[in-house]
Amino acid sequence: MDGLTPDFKFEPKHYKSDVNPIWCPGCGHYGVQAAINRAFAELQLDPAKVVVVSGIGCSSRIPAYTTCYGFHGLHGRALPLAIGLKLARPDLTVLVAGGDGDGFSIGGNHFLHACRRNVDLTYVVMDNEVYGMTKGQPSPTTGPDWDSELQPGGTGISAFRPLGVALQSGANFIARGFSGDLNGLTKLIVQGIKHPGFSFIHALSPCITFRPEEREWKNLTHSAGTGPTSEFNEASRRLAEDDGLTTGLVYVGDRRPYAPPVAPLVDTRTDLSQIVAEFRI
Amino acid sequence: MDGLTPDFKFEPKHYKSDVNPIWCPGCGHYGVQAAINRAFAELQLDPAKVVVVSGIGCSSRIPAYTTCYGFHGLHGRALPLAIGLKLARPDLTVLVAGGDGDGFSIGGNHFLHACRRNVDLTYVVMDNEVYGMTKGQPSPTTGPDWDSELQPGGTGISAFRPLGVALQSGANFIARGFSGDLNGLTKLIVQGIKHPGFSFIHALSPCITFRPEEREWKNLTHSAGTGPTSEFNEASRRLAEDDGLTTGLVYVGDRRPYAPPVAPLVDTRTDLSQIVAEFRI
Amino acid sequence: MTQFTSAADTVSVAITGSGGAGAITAGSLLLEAAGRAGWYGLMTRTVGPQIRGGEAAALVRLARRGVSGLGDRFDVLIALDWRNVERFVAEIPLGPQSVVLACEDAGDIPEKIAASGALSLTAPFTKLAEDIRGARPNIIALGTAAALVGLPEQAMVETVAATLADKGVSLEDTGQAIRAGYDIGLQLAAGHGAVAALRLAEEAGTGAGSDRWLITGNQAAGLGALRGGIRFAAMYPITPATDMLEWIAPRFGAVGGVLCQAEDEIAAINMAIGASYGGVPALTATSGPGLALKLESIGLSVAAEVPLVIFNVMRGGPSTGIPTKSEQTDLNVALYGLHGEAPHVVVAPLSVEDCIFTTQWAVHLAESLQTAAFVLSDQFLGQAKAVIDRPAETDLGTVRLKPTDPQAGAYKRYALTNSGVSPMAIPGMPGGQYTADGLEHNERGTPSSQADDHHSQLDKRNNKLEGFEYGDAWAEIEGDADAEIGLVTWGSTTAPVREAVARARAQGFKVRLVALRLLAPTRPALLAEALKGVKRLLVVEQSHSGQFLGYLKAHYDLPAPPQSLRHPGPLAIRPAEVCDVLRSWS
Amino acid sequence: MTQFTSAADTVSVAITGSGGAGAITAGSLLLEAAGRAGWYGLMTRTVGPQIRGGEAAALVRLARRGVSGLGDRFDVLIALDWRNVERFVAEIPLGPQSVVLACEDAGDIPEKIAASGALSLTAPFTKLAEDIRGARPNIIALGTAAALVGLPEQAMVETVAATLADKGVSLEDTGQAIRAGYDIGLQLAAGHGAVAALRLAEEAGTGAGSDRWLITGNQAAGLGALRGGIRFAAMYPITPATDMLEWIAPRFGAVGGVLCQAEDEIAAINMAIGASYGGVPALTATSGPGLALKLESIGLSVAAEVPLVIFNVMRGGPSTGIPTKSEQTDLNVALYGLHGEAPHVVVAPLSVEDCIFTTQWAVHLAESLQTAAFVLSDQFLGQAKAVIDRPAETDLGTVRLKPTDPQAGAYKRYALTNSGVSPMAIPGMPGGQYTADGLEHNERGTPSSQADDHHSQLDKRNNKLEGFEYGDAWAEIEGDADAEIGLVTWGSTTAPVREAVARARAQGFKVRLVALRLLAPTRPALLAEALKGVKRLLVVEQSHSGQFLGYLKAHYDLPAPPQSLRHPGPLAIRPAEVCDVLRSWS
Ligand SMILES: Cc1ncc(C[n+]2csc(CCOP(=O)(O)OP(=O)(O)O)c2C)c(N)n1
Ligand SMILES: Cc1ncc(C[n+]2csc(CCOP(=O)(O)OP(=O)(O)O)c2C)c(N)n1
Ligand code: SF4
Ligand code: SF4
Ligand SMILES: [Mg+2]
Ligand SMILES: [Mg+2]
Repeated sequence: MDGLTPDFKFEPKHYKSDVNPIWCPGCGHYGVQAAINRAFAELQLDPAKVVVVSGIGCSSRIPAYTTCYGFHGLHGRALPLAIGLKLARPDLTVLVAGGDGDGFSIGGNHFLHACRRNVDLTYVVMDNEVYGMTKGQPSPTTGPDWDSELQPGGTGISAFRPLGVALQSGANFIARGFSGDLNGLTKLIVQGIKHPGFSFIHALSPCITFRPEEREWKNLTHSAGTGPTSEFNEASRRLAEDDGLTTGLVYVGDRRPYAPPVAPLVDTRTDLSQIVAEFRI
Repeated sequence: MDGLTPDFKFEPKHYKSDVNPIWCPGCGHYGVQAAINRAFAELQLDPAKVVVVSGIGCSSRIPAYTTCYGFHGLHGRALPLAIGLKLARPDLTVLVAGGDGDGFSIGGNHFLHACRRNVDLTYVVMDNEVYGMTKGQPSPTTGPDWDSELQPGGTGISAFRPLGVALQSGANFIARGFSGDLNGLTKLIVQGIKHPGFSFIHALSPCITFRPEEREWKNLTHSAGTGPTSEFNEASRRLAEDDGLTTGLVYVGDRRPYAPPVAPLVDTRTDLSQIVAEFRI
Repeated sequence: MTQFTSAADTVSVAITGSGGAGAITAGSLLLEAAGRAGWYGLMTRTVGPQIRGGEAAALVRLARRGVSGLGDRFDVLIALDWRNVERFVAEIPLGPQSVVLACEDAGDIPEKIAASGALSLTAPFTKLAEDIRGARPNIIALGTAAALVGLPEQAMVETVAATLADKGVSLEDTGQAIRAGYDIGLQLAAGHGAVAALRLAEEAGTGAGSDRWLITGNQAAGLGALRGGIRFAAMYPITPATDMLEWIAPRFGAVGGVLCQAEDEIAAINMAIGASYGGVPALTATSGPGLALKLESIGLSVAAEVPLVIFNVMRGGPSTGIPTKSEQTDLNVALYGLHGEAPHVVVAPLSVEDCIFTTQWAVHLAESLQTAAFVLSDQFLGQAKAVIDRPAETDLGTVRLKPTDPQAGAYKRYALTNSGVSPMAIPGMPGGQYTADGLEHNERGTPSSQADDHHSQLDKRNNKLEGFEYGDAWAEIEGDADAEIGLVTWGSTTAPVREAVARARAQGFKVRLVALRLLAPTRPALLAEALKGVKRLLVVEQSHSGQFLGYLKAHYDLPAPPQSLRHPGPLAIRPAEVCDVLRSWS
Repeated sequence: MTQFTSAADTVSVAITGSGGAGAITAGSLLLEAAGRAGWYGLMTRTVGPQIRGGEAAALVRLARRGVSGLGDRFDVLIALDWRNVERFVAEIPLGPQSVVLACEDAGDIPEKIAASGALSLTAPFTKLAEDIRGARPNIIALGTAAALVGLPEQAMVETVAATLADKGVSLEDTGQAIRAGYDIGLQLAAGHGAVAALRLAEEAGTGAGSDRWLITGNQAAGLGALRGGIRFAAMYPITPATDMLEWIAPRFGAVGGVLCQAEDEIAAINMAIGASYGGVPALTATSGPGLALKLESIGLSVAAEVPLVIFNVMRGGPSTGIPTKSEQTDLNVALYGLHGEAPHVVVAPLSVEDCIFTTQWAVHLAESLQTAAFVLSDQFLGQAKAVIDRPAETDLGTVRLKPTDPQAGAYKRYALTNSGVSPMAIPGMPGGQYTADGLEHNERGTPSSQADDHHSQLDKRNNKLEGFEYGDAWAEIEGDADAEIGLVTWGSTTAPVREAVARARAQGFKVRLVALRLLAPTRPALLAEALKGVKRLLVVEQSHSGQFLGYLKAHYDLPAPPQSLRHPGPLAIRPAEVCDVLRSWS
């Protein structure tokens, strides 16, 4: 930001835009937004050098609610868009945010491969175990028995395990937070942004309209109590025993972040005469 | 099959069609095809009641090389097609076959969700760690350093772990075979077909044209020596230590296969008068 | 199909209010009561961006005859409050003859609304509600609306009571609330000529007591799908298509059938293709962005000749666009969106009611022709709720051609037949084994890149569609056989154009209307015949670029250079816009 | 661009052989030697279904002037063996003037080939190869081919020696092998008039010694992309597009740039959109099935106004179709395949060489107009290898409009400007923060479902394309200004049509040709001007249904009812087919 006094400090409010969220009063996503803003402030990130990328869903509306650059892309496609952006512009901080439907259903393949690719991004999935925006269909993290209009009597399919799949797919930073635990979630996001490579933060975020029972999460979530492990097997064991409501940082590995062979040049004309020489007969 | 004597027995050759494979001489996929034919014979399956479904790739050409019904669909989309078929026609035996690119790259999301959904299919992935048909690009299972025209110097991304991801995604039958080990692979396919629910068989199958070094697999693959476990954590531990060349059945769980709430009716006109009554004012 | 002869047969009522005010509830009850009283009608809604509890308006049109579109303007706007009404005020056109009736404490009338010149009145909805047990301002306002349009008080009370009964409100209290509102209405009518003029008719409509349905277009389409024989459906949720399958899902419980919510649109359509290959008629439903994702797979259904119905409910585009608003702009992608040469069927329903037949017909065409059939509905048709006469049941005699006793080795799945349709073996049939393939293939289905195989299979897939007998259903034609003015339209725009044609003819114009239900394959000879003698041609559509116009120019020999009347959504085409053009031509 | 005046300036040679016979190698060497000797030429290949080692044919056309298409027929077919030749014999038309020269031990000449009436001869390629160290039959045959067409022996020897040097074959041995073959050729020519007639010219072509390139269309496109400024590319492998990025990948090492092989097509295009949003010109490459998958995301690039180049190499369709063969049938999907109203740019290269300019231009248009630009190449152009004159370097002065000193809060990303192009802030620019969105939005980028925002943004996105100055590049126009016969074509079909026009004019016909390079937005006024005075119109394309014809009818006022000359791939349009129509018109 230009024209700021040298002792200017970013506060969370500096990351909050004047666009009114479309969210229902009480929606968990407000808490996630607050945590993101706090994390940015804690890291004193210049909003002009941060891009928040998302897909489509209630959760995915977040970019416009910040004062950072943003991209509200297509349903399920936030991760590859963010990867392209970060590879092209390694100087930017890129945070990806979205929902459980966006990230684990239509976006599942990109999630798998983003974990493998290990580009330096922070990915916050605001999981409410439902498709909020389309008015209440089951998502991959919805339990098998949850009754809905589209799947009366439930899907009959066991829920997707985001953290376990992330671990097996090569994610190197795996955590779970809760939108109602502002301090805890903020801390995880700060750590995630600092972590080099791909960081995955599973943020439980109740949909009070279509899953009102999720209000109970504030009583049910509980901290893991232990710090993260860097052992794959230990992380795997912990996740196998996880009840889905344990918060905290689970796993931090040390795989080095993906760096493309060559960084792109922006706004630079290059001499191609070397290259065209190969065509000469 | 009609008009067969009562003591007729299907032999592997009865499942082999008169269409000539397009495969290169020495391609591993011949071995997988032979194992599938043997498995069908061992189970005495009527070819008219078996459907082999595939995507696109050298490996995915298999359906037409059998005398069964077949669907050579779209690249990456064999699993959902097979799921729709099996849900509509639970009476058929449905085997899905394809490559590592088809199944783990473009088809990755369907793989995740097929493991979760647990429909009674057998899925054989013929993994040669390369895109054979498009002439030698890295696939998700290719190591990070493998040099190719499209990714000179390698992808720099660690390889995808199909078995670990399958386990975390809810697959209930997880095995690895090798196309050069006809007996072993046949046995796994037989077990997979018998297993109720989704069975995943990772079949190492060398591409001798673009990955000639994979000829060495015949010396490097080795049997696990132990039987399968039904413990999730134990399976997870075994897979973490796996060198990628261990063959055998790793995990068999007992989640019940997905059964849709209602089976479809084929060729039946139904009285809709009950239903239209609701519209009456 | 019944239709208007005069605008005086209808009255349009908009009820707006912000989150929780109950505008939508009031509108639904008004429509239902009108239906019970023997009228016809239609209701759509328009909402703000809030997921829940935001501002909303119920747009209700009541009529003495069947009605499938909006009128020129709203005769009355009842505002429970004014909050954020500017977000959709453009969708509620008012005029100097209109009446605006706001709740006393709603504050100043917004400028844009005042600018219409409508008579502006207020009423004490909130205050009255405070005095009556269980009453809410929207129910009082509903009573007023009933009085204004001339709906019998009793019909209104019964309808509301039936609905509120589950909520523990007594018939008596309901009656009191409605009556309070009704009285306001009567007083206002007595005091203002403009208000008195709103009254539709003393007696109930022509169809009183007969067999009426209250149905949305998406429900109607669901019914058409079931009638056609669809017993497998797969989808990924998307607005405004989800409710079509949300209607079907529990009904499969009654008639048999499997509904699968897939992990994404591509999975959904491939599931449907798999089921159909297995012999079960199958459908997938979606809207623009989801349709885009399904296109590769639709091409597979065409090339591998697997019957498939794609039910697409158009919304505002491009990209994510405007999910909750209507527009006719997926026409291009439905017609031309498949790579390579992939001839297929595209049909479009012409009214809420017609969603039944057109969807059933799509199943019939997909099954008969072993190809992909698109149904192009839109948000307006899909989510409008209409009072209709009980529709006829149509048996189209749908059958998929199957081989009898195929011989293994000799059976040719893609045999070159006269009709172009080849008998399709179904797994389980002995001797019928073949491999369905999206790669070009020979008659047996074996992949082939030879020029002659490609050419003959291209011919086959095209000829089977060209040679089929589509009967009269290809279009709805009405008006004067000797007219020199012709109008061509399609889809939900048919209703306002129809209404304009009726008005023009009532004024002595000779006019002919062709509303295309079958968009692909094209039927140029039939359209030429239908437009014989026409010297001036108007093409009407709800699009920005004129997609329908381009399509007509590309594939038909039009009898005159077409003039285009169009604009994008979310504003509907109004009958008066069409009439204005016709008038300018005289 | 140079062009033919007479068919006698060229000679076409096909060399076929099954796996390992080296037909393709021989063809490549023949082309390269011809280029070194100062001729021009072109080579394509046709292969059987086998992944590796199946039957293949090299289709070589040599010429004294630049050439970008195939001729009417092959003058000589050299068969190293006959195995499975029927799989593509339709792609090697022969006539009574043709010469078929088979290896002695290849067996009987296949019936379909004999039926052409060509002079059938044999030669002892295998036997001679046995006697010369390091020699293989294909190299002997290559020597013969050189002799038949009149290529200097020395040029042939040098070219082969340069290639075989790495394989340890000496210049002397190579010379012996070529010479052995050459002698056969000379003997045959001495003995048969038809053979002697194959000789192109004693002296080398007109451009001898000048600066020549040997390049494929996909390489040329890669170069055009680099010249345009593309520094990010993402793709998922697909035939026949992969080699475009396989060429770029290592070159990014030299000029800077990132190439990402994505997990699927949708990921690839979204990566490119992300990179471009970040300010780096970006491209994705694909073919039909992959293009289908990218359509939703292309719509995002249009709606969010993020520059993007989609390089699509057309192959046989529909569905998986015929991956290795050419066809012009992704035109519809490129023009109309986006849901909603999504105006965008579509350009098509007109020759192998033109892949350079047209791709560079596409980058220029995408960046200047902040939209999606498709390049429609095809398998023929992409994989044909041609000898061309060193092409000029064109600086198009490409810049993306950016804001200077945007003010936070006041900056409007989607401002309604006169040109329709709005200054685009790039992340990192202070004060330029905005959210790019595929939802309909207002000028600031905030989602809006209001009718006026929708309408004004639709206008903006359309107007910026309509109002842009495309210059002369929109089409290549040639022929007689006063011609009454007009031809319109596009893409790779331009070469045979051009050749037909030249022949027709040489015979005194007055003919005008317009080959469209810019397909969208449409330029109806320019085409009308270019076709002024035309009374008969021929539209030529390689498609089954006439996609290009429908497009012309939909969007242009044609001066005469168009007649269509078309057929599907894989058979190329031949100049003679066009000449036949023109002759029938006289
Ligand atoms: C391609 C595509 N398919 C479907 C949709 C419809 N859609 C919009 S949001 C959404 C689900 C959102 O769920 P989630 O990501 O969990 O976010 P939430 O609303 O619950 O926060 C869907 C299916 C779409 N916009 N695009
Ligand atoms: C949508 C789409 N994208 C890309 C392709 C091109 N393609 C064909 S096969 C293939 C990869 C095959 O690799 P794999 O599945 O590993 O099979 P293999 O050939 O190695 O047996 C690709 C990318 C395609 N046909 N369709
Ligand atoms: S519907 Fe659910 S997720 Fe969406 S805004 Fe409302 S509470 Fe939040
Ligand atoms: S390219 Fe590789 S995978 Fe394909 S057929 Fe040849 S050996 Fe097999
Ligand atoms: Mg959600
Ligand atoms: Mg492979």
